[in-house]
Amino acid sequence: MSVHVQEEPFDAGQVLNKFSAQQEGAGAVVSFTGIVRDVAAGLDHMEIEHYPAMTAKAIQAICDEARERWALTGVQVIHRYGKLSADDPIMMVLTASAHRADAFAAADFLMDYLKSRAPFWKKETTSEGADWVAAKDEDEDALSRWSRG
Amino acid sequence: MSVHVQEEPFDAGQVLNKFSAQQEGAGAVVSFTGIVRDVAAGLDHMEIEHYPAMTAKAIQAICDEARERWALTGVQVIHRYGKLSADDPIMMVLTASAHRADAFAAADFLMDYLKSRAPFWKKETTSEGADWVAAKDEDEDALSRWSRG
Amino acid sequence: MDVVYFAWVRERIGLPKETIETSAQTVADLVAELSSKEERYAAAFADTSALRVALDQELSDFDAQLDGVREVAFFPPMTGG
Amino acid sequence: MDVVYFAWVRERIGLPKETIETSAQTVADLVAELSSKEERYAAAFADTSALRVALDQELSDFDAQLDGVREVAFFPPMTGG
Repeated sequence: MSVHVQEEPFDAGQVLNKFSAQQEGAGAVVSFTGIVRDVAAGLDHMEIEHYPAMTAKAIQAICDEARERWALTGVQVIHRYGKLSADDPIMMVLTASAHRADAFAAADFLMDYLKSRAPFWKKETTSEGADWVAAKDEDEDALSRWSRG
Repeated sequence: MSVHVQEEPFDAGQVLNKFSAQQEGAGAVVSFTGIVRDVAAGLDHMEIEHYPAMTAKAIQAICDEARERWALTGVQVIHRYGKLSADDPIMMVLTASAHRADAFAAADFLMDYLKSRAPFWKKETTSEGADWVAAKDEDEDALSRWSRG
Repeated sequence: MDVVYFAWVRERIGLPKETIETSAQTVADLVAELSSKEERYAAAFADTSALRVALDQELSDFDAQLDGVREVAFFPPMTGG
Repeated sequence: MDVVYFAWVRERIGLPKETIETSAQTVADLVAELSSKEERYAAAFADTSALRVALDQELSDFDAQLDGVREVAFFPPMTGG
């Protein structure tokens, strides 16, 4: 299990191959890559702020929870902060398991929790100015899918 | 949208990077890689048979259905046939969308359908002999998740 | 009409493909006809619930009509992915 | 006690971090105390339903006790991923 919070870009393909090579007994590897999207007004750049003292700890806790819920051979999370441009990968989640259902569910779960529980904030700068990206109600709602009765 | 049915190995990381680079307006890319697992008796090799006249057509139909159900910027499927060894990637599904929920659902759907509706058959050879992998009831059951009323 | 076989169905019947003359109306009729012909077909088709059929490369079922069909395929449940 | 601010909370208050002396019992007390001190705090804390709070880097809530807490963080809902 590894968590990387970094300013540097990463190569999603390299990360996937390295992660897959480390898995023992995995028949299924799921990756999610989040990419900076351009916006209607034309994105100049995106700035991601985070809370360094909390970030890795919060992500680790979410990964621990995923490993407790599903039979995973491995989990990895990479999340960038700092200045990014359209089409840059922002973050990546990787899960591996003997069977596909566990790998899919865990990656889906990790994404929902990272969206709303990891301390990152996005600010978009366009020709019209700079604005913090608002959290979506649907992202908060998505967490209820995972509540355990 | 592209479908590749091939005997040659592929590099999952390269496939992921190339696919991601082709997406316009995608904020989310999901990849699934299926890998040959070793088995209790020790896998010598796996042989995948397929039905050439039907395979690409069947996969294409499943991809079309996914594109109709979810807002995807792209879909790709690669599936190998022939002789494979433990830890070789067997197949890969990639989906891209503006939002993560569509990309996850489509990849999950594609995997369920490819498992049970694309004409591939796996045969495992171990020190104990060769045996066709049996379909699992749970794979057939998984399809019911996607039925539309 | 071409008849093709895959995986253990192919192995039990002992060939991947054959061209046959038949007046069978449905897939089930064709299965009955082949099964009565030789033991190896009877063995392969013993439990059709464990089999799948495709007509002209489209999944179908054992009640389906063979009228106009050029290729019938028999195989076990798929195990791709 | 250290108090840290992120994103637009940081921008409205005008600083990322400060160390304060307070006898506030709960997060809500601390918010009230800061808001009464200066307009920029009142502006940042106007709608606490739009805010999140972490105590010693763990997500918490506005009713939580501050007893023993070393770092309080205020920020808008996260938008990672």
